[in-house]
Amino acid sequence: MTVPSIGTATLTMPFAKALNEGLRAAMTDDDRVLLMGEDIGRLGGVFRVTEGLQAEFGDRRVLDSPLAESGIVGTAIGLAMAGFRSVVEIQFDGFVFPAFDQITSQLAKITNRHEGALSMPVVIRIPYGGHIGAIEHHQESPEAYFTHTPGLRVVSPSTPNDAYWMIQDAVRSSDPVIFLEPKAKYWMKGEVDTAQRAVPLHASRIVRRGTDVTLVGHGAMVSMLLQAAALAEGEGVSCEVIDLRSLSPVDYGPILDSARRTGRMVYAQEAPGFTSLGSEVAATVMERAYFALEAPVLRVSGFDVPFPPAKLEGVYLPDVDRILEAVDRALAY
Amino acid sequence: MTVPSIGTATLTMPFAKALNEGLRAAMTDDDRVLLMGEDIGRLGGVFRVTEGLQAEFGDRRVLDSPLAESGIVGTAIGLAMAGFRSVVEIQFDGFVFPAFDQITSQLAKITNRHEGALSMPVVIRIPYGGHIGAIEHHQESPEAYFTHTPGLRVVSPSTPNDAYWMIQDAVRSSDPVIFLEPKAKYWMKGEVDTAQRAVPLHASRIVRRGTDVTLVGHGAMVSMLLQAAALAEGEGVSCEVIDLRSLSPVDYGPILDSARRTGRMVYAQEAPGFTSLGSEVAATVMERAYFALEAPVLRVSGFDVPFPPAKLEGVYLPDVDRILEAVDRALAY
Amino acid sequence: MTPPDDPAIVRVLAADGTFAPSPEAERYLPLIDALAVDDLQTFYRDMVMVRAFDLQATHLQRQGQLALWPPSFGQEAAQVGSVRATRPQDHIFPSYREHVVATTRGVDPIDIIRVMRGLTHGGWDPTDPRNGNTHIYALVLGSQTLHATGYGMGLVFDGRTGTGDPDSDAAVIVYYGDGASSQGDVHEAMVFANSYRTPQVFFLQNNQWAISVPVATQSRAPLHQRAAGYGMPSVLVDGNDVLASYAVSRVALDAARAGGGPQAIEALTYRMGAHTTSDDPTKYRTSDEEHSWAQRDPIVRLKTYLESKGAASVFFDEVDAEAQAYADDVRVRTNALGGLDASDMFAHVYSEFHPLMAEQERWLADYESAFEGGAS
Amino acid sequence: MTPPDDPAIVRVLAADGTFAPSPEAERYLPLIDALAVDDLQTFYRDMVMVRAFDLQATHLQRQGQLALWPPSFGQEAAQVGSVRATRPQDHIFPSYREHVVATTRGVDPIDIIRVMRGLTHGGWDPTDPRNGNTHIYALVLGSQTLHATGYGMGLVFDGRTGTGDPDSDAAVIVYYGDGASSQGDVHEAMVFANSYRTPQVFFLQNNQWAISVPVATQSRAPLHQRAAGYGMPSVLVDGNDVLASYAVSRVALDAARAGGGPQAIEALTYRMGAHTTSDDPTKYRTSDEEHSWAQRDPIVRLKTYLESKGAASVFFDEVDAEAQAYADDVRVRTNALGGLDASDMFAHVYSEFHPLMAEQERWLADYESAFEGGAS
Ligand SMILES: Cc1ncc(C[n+]2csc(CCOP(=O)(O)OP(=O)(O)O)c2C)c(N)n1
Ligand SMILES: Cc1ncc(C[n+]2csc(CCOP(=O)(O)OP(=O)(O)O)c2C)c(N)n1
Ligand SMILES: [Mg+2]
Ligand SMILES: [Mg+2]
Repeated sequence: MTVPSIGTATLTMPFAKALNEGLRAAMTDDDRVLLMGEDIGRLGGVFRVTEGLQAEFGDRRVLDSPLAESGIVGTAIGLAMAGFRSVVEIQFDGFVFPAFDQITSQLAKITNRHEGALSMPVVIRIPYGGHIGAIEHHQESPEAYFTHTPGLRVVSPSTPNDAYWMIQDAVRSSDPVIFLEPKAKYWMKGEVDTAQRAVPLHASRIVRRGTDVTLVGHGAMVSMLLQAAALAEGEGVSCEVIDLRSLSPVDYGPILDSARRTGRMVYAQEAPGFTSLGSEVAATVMERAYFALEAPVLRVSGFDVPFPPAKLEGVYLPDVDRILEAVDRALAY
Repeated sequence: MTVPSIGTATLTMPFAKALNEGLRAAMTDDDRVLLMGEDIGRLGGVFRVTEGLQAEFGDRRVLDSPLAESGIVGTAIGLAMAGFRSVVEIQFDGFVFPAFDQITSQLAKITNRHEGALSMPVVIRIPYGGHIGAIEHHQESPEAYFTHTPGLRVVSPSTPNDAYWMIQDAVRSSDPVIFLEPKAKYWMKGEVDTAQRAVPLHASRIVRRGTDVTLVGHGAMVSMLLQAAALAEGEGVSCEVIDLRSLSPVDYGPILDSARRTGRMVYAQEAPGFTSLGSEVAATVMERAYFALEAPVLRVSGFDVPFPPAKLEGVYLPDVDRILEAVDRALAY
Repeated sequence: MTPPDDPAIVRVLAADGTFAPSPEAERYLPLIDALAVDDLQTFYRDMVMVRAFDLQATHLQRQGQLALWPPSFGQEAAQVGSVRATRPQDHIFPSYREHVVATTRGVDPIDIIRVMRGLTHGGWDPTDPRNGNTHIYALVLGSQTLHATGYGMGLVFDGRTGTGDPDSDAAVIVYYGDGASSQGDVHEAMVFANSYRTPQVFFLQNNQWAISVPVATQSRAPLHQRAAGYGMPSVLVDGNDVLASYAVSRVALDAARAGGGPQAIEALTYRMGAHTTSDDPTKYRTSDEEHSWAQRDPIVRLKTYLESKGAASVFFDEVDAEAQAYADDVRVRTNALGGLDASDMFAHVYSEFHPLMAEQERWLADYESAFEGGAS
Repeated sequence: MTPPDDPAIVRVLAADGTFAPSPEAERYLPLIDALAVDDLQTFYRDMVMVRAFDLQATHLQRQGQLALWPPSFGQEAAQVGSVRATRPQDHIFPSYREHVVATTRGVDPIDIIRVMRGLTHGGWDPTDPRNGNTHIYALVLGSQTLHATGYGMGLVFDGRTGTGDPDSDAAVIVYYGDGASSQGDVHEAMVFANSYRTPQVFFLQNNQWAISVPVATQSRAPLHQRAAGYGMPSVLVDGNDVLASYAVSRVALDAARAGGGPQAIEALTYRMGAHTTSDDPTKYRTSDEEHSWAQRDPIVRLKTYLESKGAASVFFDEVDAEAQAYADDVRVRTNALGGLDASDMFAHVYSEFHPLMAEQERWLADYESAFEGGAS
């Protein structure tokens, strides 16, 4: 897609601020957009992603909801039926589960249940993942629960620029979008081009070109993969790095293309590995790029245990070394 | 494991009755075992699995719970803390989601959270799957949500004999067990050897020997795979069929062994394919049996859509033809 | 104490059809007085028509035409009274047994049949004006209460309620059962409704049973008492008295639409039939109980009252004939229902393009055509 | 009307420490009279000790020793009063701010520290008698209310309650907040508790805030009124009055253990500190409000009362010194805490053998030792 350049407006800002600006833009564009959640109004959210928005748009558009996740998602559905587009904040990943029925049996299926007569433009923002040394329930990576659920779209930005644009695209989508925000990245600064849209919401992005091994991941894993690639280069191994961006649907085209070129792939995620998105991507790539692969797709992930106490998260979470170990193994085939 | 034969007591009974007898045996063996759920007492459950048990054991051991799934699982957890072993019935697969937080964030994690000081012997029985022409929410195959959750064990019997023994083993387990009952099989009769335990709870079982392709599945899929194998035989293709039985952990030994022998595998399930247990088994088998495979592991599954209205379930659900189509594809590599 | 004898109950017609307002009914009498004979006859016709349809659907299920049928038998007065109290601009969120509610608002009964036949999960389009803002059935108990509350929040935010004009101010009514009342979602719906003061009526049909479980398992206290804990007015009504059901619903809906915040109604009624066609109530309840409730049949009650007011037998005959024709028509149309196209499965999972849908639909089409072509 | 001025409140000591029982407190006075000076001093000591510990923990967090600290500052009276009303055989289900409750029942404060330092998710073993049947903290709001109810069901089924002997009959007390009260699980816990008549006290600490959200968002009606809807007695108490908190809790616990079914208490109190060390309350509440509540400090109140009863200043000095030593000891022990072994991650996920645990633990050990060996 080539868009005539309309002049750039590139600003440097932290990831959380980019989300904030993206939400502000979405709310300005469309006055049917509402924000809902716990502590998102006066406080601006525990991560300050919605800071200032209640002051700007009023408490009818930025709602400090009662403390009940099923209630928040369930009323967001009713609001969608009344023509609103709600952006729900779940305070932390581990608190999405009380809303699970409303998400999987309702939100995800309502458009289908109505044979298309109703759309469900609800975005569920979930700060997710580890790396912040938090107590239990504050570091989960629940993407697999949602990617397994037909009717949901699931995305995760890894840079401020993507944060800024993807949240707007998610709000514009007529379908429910689970929007996973890597909380490890909230404070990371980066350039945001506010004039020109990045790639489409459901496109993956090659963030580094390489020829020997393809590394795939999303969210906070992307910078980890880039670090690993940089180190591998020092040892003469050329890694291609792909940021999934969209976890459901997965934009398989570029991934398969890359796998066919490099013949090797390592998939990295924070979530436990068993029955995970990594399983899906690995299985599909091995099936579809079967003849082109020189090695099985290797997966690096959280262990199949509950996320451990913070003092062990460094061991639990895949890091550069574990990624490189997998790269070595892939190369050894 | 060779156990000296202590005389057989083989009875023919339907699957639902075998579960009923298994529950009766478990309750007789251990008076800390309780049954909880909606309509399981006086009515004996909508599938009559608990028929007669309240009359026999009293309403303090077979509880007609208030109508609230989170409440049922949450109180079962409290009862486990008080030394009881609860067997919870969720009336239909689609109604397990209101209990999702209590299952994933509580039940699954409590033993770990207590560093082993408390065990959580709670069984959650879920009649699951299609083939009965039901209305919405009555035909889901939610296994992936549970197999992705560390701390849970997930099993599914496919025969009356397994139903009889596996429910008893699940009740005996000190860990939470999600017990998926293929409702299509409730009325299927089969032999139950009440004298001698079948294979262990977490073992898979080769139900048919073959040399060309390995077919893997669980629950109602197993008889479908056997039918497919029988038809394939007519065309000169020898299929090995494995009943997973345990979905988490997966007993990979025999599966990998079979894959290495046949070089080809088809995995069949009713659940949507994306990020599913089939993805996991396919990815792991392709990784571990990499050099032995002649073709990628192919997956046959429900489509990635909400389970359709009953009149389309015949198209949605994998059937013998779709399994055979995959077998043909696998052989064509 | 049998619940209908609760002194706090609003009842206008006694079980034997005599006009005998309970003390709590006094304040509603002006509304009853304002009803013309025509209105009463409409209530009667509604109930009889839908009972005939309901019976027909039960037969159709027995004949294998439907997967399942949940009868509304016995609950006609609670449903007709409340739905006739709504105004055209109101939104209706049923559970799954509200056949009377849905059809009275304009839903074609064949659309309910299509759900229970396994042809659709939804059945009708709530945005189509012909369906009178009736939302589709909710099968996950209690889930709809939150949708109704969210809808009510939308009405508040849009200023479509509470302006003081009952002809344009909208309200929402949500139906749920005694069993569903135990669900966390119902509580959360009440929390949100009271927090945002939605123009909403929580209409609980306490039909004494949740499948085989008696209401006493869900609550030892009368369920309408829950409302006070949220700061919400509530009323207990004899749900087998269509006049009382109408009056309390009218008052509650108009209070809600006028900005009075959410309101709760508990209608005491009885599921005279089985839970669904899969159920066998003899397993868990006595025929004594069933007989005692048969004495309170809502249709008989209104009929006796109408007779006492001088309604001619020709009216009843006409309604019976009309009901029979209505039910016959449903049977004919049910038998004529066609099947589904496999590609329907993929068409509406998402509103916007989704590659997996396109891919799987194509795969299935290719697979099926290869099949038809004989290749396997 | 400021909530503490609700006429229905049970209060024994006025905010200024004078003995001034509210009308609702009358029936509790015999229990207060029965308290010896020693008991009052124990209450006082409990509160001062834990406040010192709480402050210490806040400092430790600021020094980077803890990931997070949720202060109990201000809620000492509600917690001490209720927990001192329990009997040894009772089971305690805290939420996550009940430091006073936990330590008073015997939990070592370092175990709470270990949770907030990221060394454990649990902290202590509720089955170890030293912990006084105190269950571990619950971070998913409301989830613990169902566990408490289930435990209470177990007590009923085992006949460990309701025999008439208060020294052996057990009860359960579960703590939750005004924010948590909106959760569906809390409702379901009340439904089950009343259905099974568990010997259980629902102890709501209404500290006016759920992080930045005022209680008015959760409910326009006083929260204790919810109980009646389930058929459960409830009482509103001044949670900053340790005597009143003690008395209402004692009565409720003993009623529950005697077979009276579940009971509800709403204790009006105030979170005098931040929600947690990550929070900045100036963003959402006024210093006027904070000041007005500072006038109702529970420790000052009891101190004034004790002084009026003639307590010597040496007593207060001793308690202060003891508290300081207690807090110092926590600091010393915190600084001495060791790390974790990576294999701990796999040890308790399941109680029984699980192949994936064995495999992944082995993989990690091999990987780490290869690493140490220099290979990468
Ligand atoms: C969340 C959930 N759990 C269980 C069921 C299964 N189920 C369908 S109807 C029913 C009983 C409902 O009782 P009630 O709410 O009183 O409504 P009624 O059937 O009496 O109209 C049950 C348990 C369900 N539909 N949803
Ligand atoms: C289910 C759930 N949702 C959200 C949170 C995040 N959270 C932690 S404490 C809190 C506020 C709790 O308020 P309240 O129940 O009044 O207890 P308090 O903090 O005042 O003691 C929130 C929203 C959580 N822990 N659990
Ligand atoms: Mg009912
Ligand atoms: Mg609070």
